[in-house]
Amino acid sequence: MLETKVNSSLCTFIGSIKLERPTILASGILGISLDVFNRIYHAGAGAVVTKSLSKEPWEGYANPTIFSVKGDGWLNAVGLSNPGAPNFAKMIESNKDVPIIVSLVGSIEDDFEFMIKQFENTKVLAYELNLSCPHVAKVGLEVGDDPELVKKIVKTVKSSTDVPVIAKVGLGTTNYLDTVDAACKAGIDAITAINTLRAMAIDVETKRPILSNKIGGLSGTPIKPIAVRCVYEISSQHKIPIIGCGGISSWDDAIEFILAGASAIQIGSAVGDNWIQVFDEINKGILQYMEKNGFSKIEEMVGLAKKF
Amino acid sequence: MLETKVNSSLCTFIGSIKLERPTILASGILGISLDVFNRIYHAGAGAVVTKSLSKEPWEGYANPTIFSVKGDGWLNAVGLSNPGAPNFAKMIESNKDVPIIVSLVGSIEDDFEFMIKQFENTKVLAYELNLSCPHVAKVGLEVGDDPELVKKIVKTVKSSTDVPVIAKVGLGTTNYLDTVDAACKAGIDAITAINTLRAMAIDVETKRPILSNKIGGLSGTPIKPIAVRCVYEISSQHKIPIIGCGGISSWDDAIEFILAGASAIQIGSAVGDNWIQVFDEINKGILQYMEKNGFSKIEEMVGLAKKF
Amino acid sequence: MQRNSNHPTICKIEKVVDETPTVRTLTFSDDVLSNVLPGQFAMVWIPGVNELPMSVMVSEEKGKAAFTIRKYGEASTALYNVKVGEPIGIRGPYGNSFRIKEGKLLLVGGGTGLVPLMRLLTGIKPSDDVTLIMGAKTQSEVFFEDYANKLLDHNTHQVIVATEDGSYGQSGLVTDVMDNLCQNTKFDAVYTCGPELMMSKVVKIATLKEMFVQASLERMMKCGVGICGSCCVNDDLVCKDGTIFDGKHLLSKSEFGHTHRNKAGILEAY
Amino acid sequence: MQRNSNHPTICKIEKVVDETPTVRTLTFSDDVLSNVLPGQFAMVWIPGVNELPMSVMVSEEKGKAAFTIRKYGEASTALYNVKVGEPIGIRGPYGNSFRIKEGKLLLVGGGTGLVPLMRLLTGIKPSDDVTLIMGAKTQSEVFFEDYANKLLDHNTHQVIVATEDGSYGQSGLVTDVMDNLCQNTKFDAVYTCGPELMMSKVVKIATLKEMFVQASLERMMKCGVGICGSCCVNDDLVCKDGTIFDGKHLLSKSEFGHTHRNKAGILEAY
Ligand SMILES: Cc1cc2nc3c(=O)[nH]c(=O)nc-3n(C[C@H](O)[C@H](O)[C@H](O)COP(=O)(O)OP(=O)(O)OC[C@H]3O[C@@H](n4cnc5c(N)ncnc54)[C@H](O)[C@@H]3O)c2cc1C
Ligand SMILES: Cc1cc2nc3c(=O)[nH]c(=O)nc-3n(C[C@H](O)[C@H](O)[C@H](O)COP(=O)(O)OP(=O)(O)OC[C@H]3O[C@@H](n4cnc5c(N)ncnc54)[C@H](O)[C@@H]3O)c2cc1C
Ligand SMILES: Cc1cc2nc3c(=O)[nH]c(=O)nc-3n(C[C@H](O)[C@H](O)[C@H](O)COP(=O)(O)O)c2cc1C
Ligand SMILES: Cc1cc2nc3c(=O)[nH]c(=O)nc-3n(C[C@H](O)[C@H](O)[C@H](O)COP(=O)(O)O)c2cc1C
Ligand code: FES
Ligand code: FES
Repeated sequence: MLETKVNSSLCTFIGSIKLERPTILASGILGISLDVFNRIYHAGAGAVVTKSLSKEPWEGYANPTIFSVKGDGWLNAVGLSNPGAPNFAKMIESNKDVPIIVSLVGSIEDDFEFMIKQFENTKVLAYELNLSCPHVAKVGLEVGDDPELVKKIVKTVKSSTDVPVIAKVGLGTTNYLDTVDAACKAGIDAITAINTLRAMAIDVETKRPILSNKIGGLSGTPIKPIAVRCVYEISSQHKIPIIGCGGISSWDDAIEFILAGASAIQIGSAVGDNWIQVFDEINKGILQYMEKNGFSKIEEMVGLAKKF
Repeated sequence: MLETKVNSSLCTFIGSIKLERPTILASGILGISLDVFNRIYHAGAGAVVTKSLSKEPWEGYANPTIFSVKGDGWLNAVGLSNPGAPNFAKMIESNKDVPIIVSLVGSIEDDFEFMIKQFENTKVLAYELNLSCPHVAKVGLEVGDDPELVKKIVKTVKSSTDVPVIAKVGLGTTNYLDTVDAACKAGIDAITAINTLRAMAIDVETKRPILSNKIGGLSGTPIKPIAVRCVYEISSQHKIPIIGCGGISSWDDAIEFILAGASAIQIGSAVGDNWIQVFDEINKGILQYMEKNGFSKIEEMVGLAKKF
Repeated sequence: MQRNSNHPTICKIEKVVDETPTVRTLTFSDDVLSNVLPGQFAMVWIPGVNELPMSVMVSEEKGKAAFTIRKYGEASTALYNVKVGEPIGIRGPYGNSFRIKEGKLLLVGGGTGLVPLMRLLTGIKPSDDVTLIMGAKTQSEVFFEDYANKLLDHNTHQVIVATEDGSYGQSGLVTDVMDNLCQNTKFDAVYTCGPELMMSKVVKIATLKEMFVQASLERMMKCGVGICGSCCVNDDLVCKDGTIFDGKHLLSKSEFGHTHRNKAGILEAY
Repeated sequence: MQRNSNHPTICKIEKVVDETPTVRTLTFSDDVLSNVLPGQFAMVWIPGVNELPMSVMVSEEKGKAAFTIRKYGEASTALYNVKVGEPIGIRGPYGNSFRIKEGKLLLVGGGTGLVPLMRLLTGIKPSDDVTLIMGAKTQSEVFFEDYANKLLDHNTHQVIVATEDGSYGQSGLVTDVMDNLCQNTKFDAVYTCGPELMMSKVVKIATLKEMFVQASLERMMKCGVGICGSCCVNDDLVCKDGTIFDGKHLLSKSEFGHTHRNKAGILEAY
C-alpha cells in the first residue's frame, strides 16, 4: 500500500464530506467504469467523479474530440457522451470501497430529480452538478449562466437527497460569482471551480476547426492561473467549501489551490500527461510540503493566501 | 531592408485602415517611447499600439508586476502605468513614419473626448479603446462589462474624431458579444479581441499572491485557443473587421487567427519570449504559407475556417 | 510549426494501393510514424468526417508509413476514399508494442489485424522460425500474403491462408488451423491481432498449451492517451496499458472476448 | 517544482554582512545565480513589498550568490532589512555582460555600482594590469576595498579610493582621479558602473582618449525581459539590450546622462 494512503495528515473535509486524501479524479476523465474507479482509488485518489451523466445515454460528438494544444493544454468537445444515469447506477451498484461522486448534467430541475432517484440504492459520496460544460447546448454552462435556474435546480436536488451536493461552476457569459451566490443561497454544500474554458483550434493546413464540434473546452496547465483566481474570489466572498480544479499537474499546483481557499482538488488533464501515478505523486508532494512547513492538517492551509 | 517589408502580399485592411504588414505590437508592450516604436516598426511590425493612456499620468502598481507562469504564459498587473495622454501626445508629435494606434483608457465618455483632443495635431493611425484591462478598478473591463456605457463612449469618440476607432474587448462578467454588439451599433470601426484574462498566482513558499495587486491578467500561449474562439465567434456574428490578439508567437498562430476571421493580429507576450525579431519571423512565415497555399492577399484568407 | 505528438500533424497521401475490393493501403511521408514500434497505432483525422485509431502499417520506403483500411462504417469509408494529394491528420504514435521473443513464432491475424503483425515481422531475427496464419472470408479478401512471404524471405517460415468459404488456402477459421498446428508443435511465442472473438480463442488455445501469447485489442477510442476512458476493458485502458496485453492478463478480465463499449460507453456483447 | 527563470524562485538569506552603515550584503544559496556572467542582474522580490533589479554579487562560497544593497527608498530598505532565514524571490539572470578585454584595464565604480565590477574581477586574466577607482561620499561609505585587493592578489594592480569629502583616499570624484590617470596612461579597456552622471563622464573621457569603454546602466524596471518598456533609453531596452553598452553607442543616445523615466514613464532630467 502506498504510504500516502494511510497518512491521516492528508485527510480533508469538504463540509461534511470526509476524504482520506485531497486529490480527486475530475469528471469526464476515465470516468465510465467501476473497475477503473477502483484502480484510480487504489492509485491514490481520495475520490473519483463520474463522467457527467444525463437522463438518457448520449453518444457525444464525432471525433476529433480531444487533442492537445501548445502550452501543455488540452482541447476537448466530447459532447458529454455517457451511458445515461440509469445504466450507470446499475453499473456502480456493487461498489463498496470507492468514494464516488456522481456528476449530473441536465436542463431543468426534473432531470436532476429523476437521475438522483436512480442512485437511491447506490453508495454515493456526493453529487456534483455540472453547471459548466461549455460546449453542449441547453445544459452545463447554459444552465450555470442562469442563476435563477441554478437556484431552482439546487433547491430541488437538495430536497431530493440527503447526500451532499456540489455545484461545479465555470466561466460563461454571466458573472460566475452570481451563480455561486445562487447555489449558496439555495443550500449547496460545496463548489467545484472551474470547468474547461470555451476555446477553439484551427488547423492551418486544412483551414478547418479541428474539433468536430468546432468549439470545445480548454483544460490543463493554461487555465491554472484563471482557476486559482476563481477559487480565491469565491473563498473571499463565501464561507462555502471549495474544490479547486483546473490545470493541476504537480504538488505545488495543488498547494496553490489550497492556499487560495480549496479544501480539496480535482485532477483531469494531468492524467493524460502523467498517467494515474499523478495522484500518488501529488499526495506525496503535499505531505512533504506539510512536513517542511509544519502543517499537520490540510485545513490549516486552506485559504492562507487570503491573509495578505 | 527586410524582404517582408516591401512585399505587397502582406498588406492588409482593417476596414479603412491600411497596414503594410498584418503584425501589430499589442498595447502595453514596450509602448511608451517613440524611439522604441520606430525600432519596432523597422523590425517588421505593421503598426504599433501605445500603452493605454489615461487623462493623468499613472504610476501603476508596485512590483512584482510581471512574471511568467507554467505553459509559456505571463501574468501581469502593471496597473496601467502611463505618462498620461497630454505628455504622450507631445512625445509623439514629431512622428512621421510610424503607424501608431493610440490606446486609451477611461471611465466615462468625457475622459475619452478629452484625450482625443490632445492628439489633434499628431499623426495617429487609429484609436484603440481599452474596454478590457482586467485588473484596474473603474476602467477597462469594468467599462467593457457595461454595454450601455460602451455605446455612449463609442458614440462620443466617433463624433470627436475622423480617425478610425477600434474597441478592444476581453472576457469579463457579462457576455463580451453584447459589448461587441453595442460597439458595433454605436459605429465602431473595428474590434480587437482579446485582452488578458483575469488570473492569479500564489507562491507556495511564502503563501502569498505574487503580484502586488494579487490579481492580474494572463497572456501568452495559454490564452490562444480562447482568443481564437472569440475571433471566430465575433466574425460569425458581425461584419466588423477584427484584429486578433492573444498568445500569438509564431506564423501558424497568426494564420489561425486570420482563418478565424482576423484581418490583422497583435503580438504581446511573445516579444518577451522571442524578442522583436518575432515580427519579421511571423511575417516571413505568413508569406511562405501564402505562397505554398496560393494566396496573394491576406484578405483572401480572412475567415476561411467559417466555411466548415 | 513544432510537432506536438498529441495534436494532429497534416500529411498528404502519396500512394493508394488496393489490397482487396474492400481494403486499401494509403502511404504518406512521416519520419515519426515510419519508426513506430510494432503494434503501435495513430489517431487518424479525416478532416470534416471523424478521427479513427489505425495501426501504423510498414512502408518499404524510408521515412514513409501507411495505413491499411477496411471500408466499413462512415469514417473508415471516408478514410478509404482519401485520394493521392489529399490531407489527413495524424497524432501519436500511441500504445505499447509486442514483446518479441526468439525461436519458433506463431502469428495469427485476421483482416486488418494483419497490420501490426506485418510490422512485427520487420523486427524478428533471421534465426527465427515463423509461422503466419492469415484469415479472410474469401479468396478476394486475402491480402499481405506475398508481402509476408517477402518479409520472411530470409527466415524458415510458412504463411498459411485460411478462408472461411474455402475458396483459397485452407478452408475454415484461422483458429482451426492453429488448433491443428499446435497438436504437434510448441511455439515459443504466439502473437495475434484481429476480431476479438478470434483473439480470445487464440489466447485460450495458446494458454492451454502453455505458450506465451500476446494479443492486440481494439476498442472505441477518443483520446488515445488515457483521458476519456472510452477504451476501457475492465480496469485496463487499451490505449495506454495496451493495445497489446499478455494472454494470461486478458483471461483474468471478464470483458475480454465478451463485451465492448459503444459510443455512449454502454457495455455490449460481442 | 521545475525552475522557470522568469518566475520568482524562493531563496532564504543565509548571511548578512554590513559593508557600511547604509550598505549590506545578503548571501544565499542558488546554483543559477552563483554562475551568472559579470554584469548580469536578477529581479528580487521582497514578499509583500516590491520587486527590484539587483546586480548579482559574487560569493566566495560555491553555489552561493549575494546582493549588495544600499538602503534608499522603501523597497531597497525592506530588502536591506531582510534577516537571516527570511525568504526572497529571485528571477533571472537577465541582461548581457561585459566584453572582457586583456591588458591594461581600468574599472571605475561608485557605490553599489561596484557590484558588477567585483564579478568582472573574477573573470580577468592573471596577466592583466588592473586599476580600480572606487568612489564614495565619505570614509564610512567605502566598501569592497579589501575584497577588490584580494581578488586582484595575483595581478599587477592598484585600488584607488576617492571620497568626495576627502576623509579617505584621494579627495574628489572618481572621474577626477580617472582624468588624471589618463593623462599619462592609455588603458586597453575601461568599465564603469555607478551613478549615470559619473558614467557619462567616464565614457566621455575614455572616448576622447580613444579607449574602449563599457558602462552598465540602471533604469526603472518592471519585467526585466523586454515586455514592459519601462527601462528604455531612446530605442534601447536596458534590460534586454543591456544593461551593458559600449561607450560609442551610448554617446549617440540623447537620453544617456541626461534623462531617465519615472514610474509613470515620464522623462525626467538627472
Ligand atoms: C488500436 C486500433 C487499431 C486499429 N487499426 C485498424 C487498421 O489498421 N485498419 C482498419 O481498417 N481498422 C482499424 N481499426 C478499426 C477502426 O478504428 C474503426 O473502428 C473501423 O474502421 C470502423 O470504423 P467506422 O467508423 O467506419 O465504423 P462505424 O460504423 O462508425 O463503427 C463500427 C464500429 O467500429 C468501432 N469504432 C467506431 N469508431 C471507433 C473509434 N473511434 N475507435 C475505435 N473503434 C471505433 C465501433 O466498435 C463501432 O461500433 C483499429 C482500431 C483500433 C482501436
Ligand atoms: C540593473 C540594475 C541593477 C541594480 N543593482 C543594484 C545593486 O546591486 N544594489 C543596489 O542597492 N541597487 C541596485 N539597483 C538599484 C535598485 O534597483 C533600486 O533602484 C534602488 O535600490 C532604489 O530603490 P527604492 O525602491 O528603494 O527607492 P525608491 O524611493 O522607490 O526609488 C528611488 C529611485 O530608484 C529607482 N527605482 C525604483 N524602483 C525601481 C525599479 N523597479 N527598477 C529600477 N529602478 C528603480 C527610481 O529611479 C526611483 O526614482 C540596480 C538597478 C538596476 C536597474
Ligand atoms: C476529455 C474531458 C472530458 C470532460 N468531461 C467533463 C464532464 O463530463 N463533466 C464535467 O463536469 N467536466 C468535464 N471535464 C472538465 C474536467 O472535469 C475539469 O473541470 C477540467 O478539465 C479542468 O481540469 P484539468 O485542467 O485538470 O483538466 C472534462 C474534461 C476533459 C479534458
Ligand atoms: C505587461 C503587459 C501590459 C499590458 N498592458 C496593456 C494595456 O495597457 N492596454 C491594453 O489594452 N492591453 C494591455 N495588455 C494586453 C495585451 O495588449 C494583449 O491584449 C494581451 O497580452 C494578449 O496578447 P499576448 O498573449 O500576445 O500577450 C498588456 C499585456 C501585458 C503582458
Ligand atoms: S481512448 Fe481515451 S482513454 Fe483510451
Ligand atoms: S524592464 Fe521591462 S522592458 Fe526592460
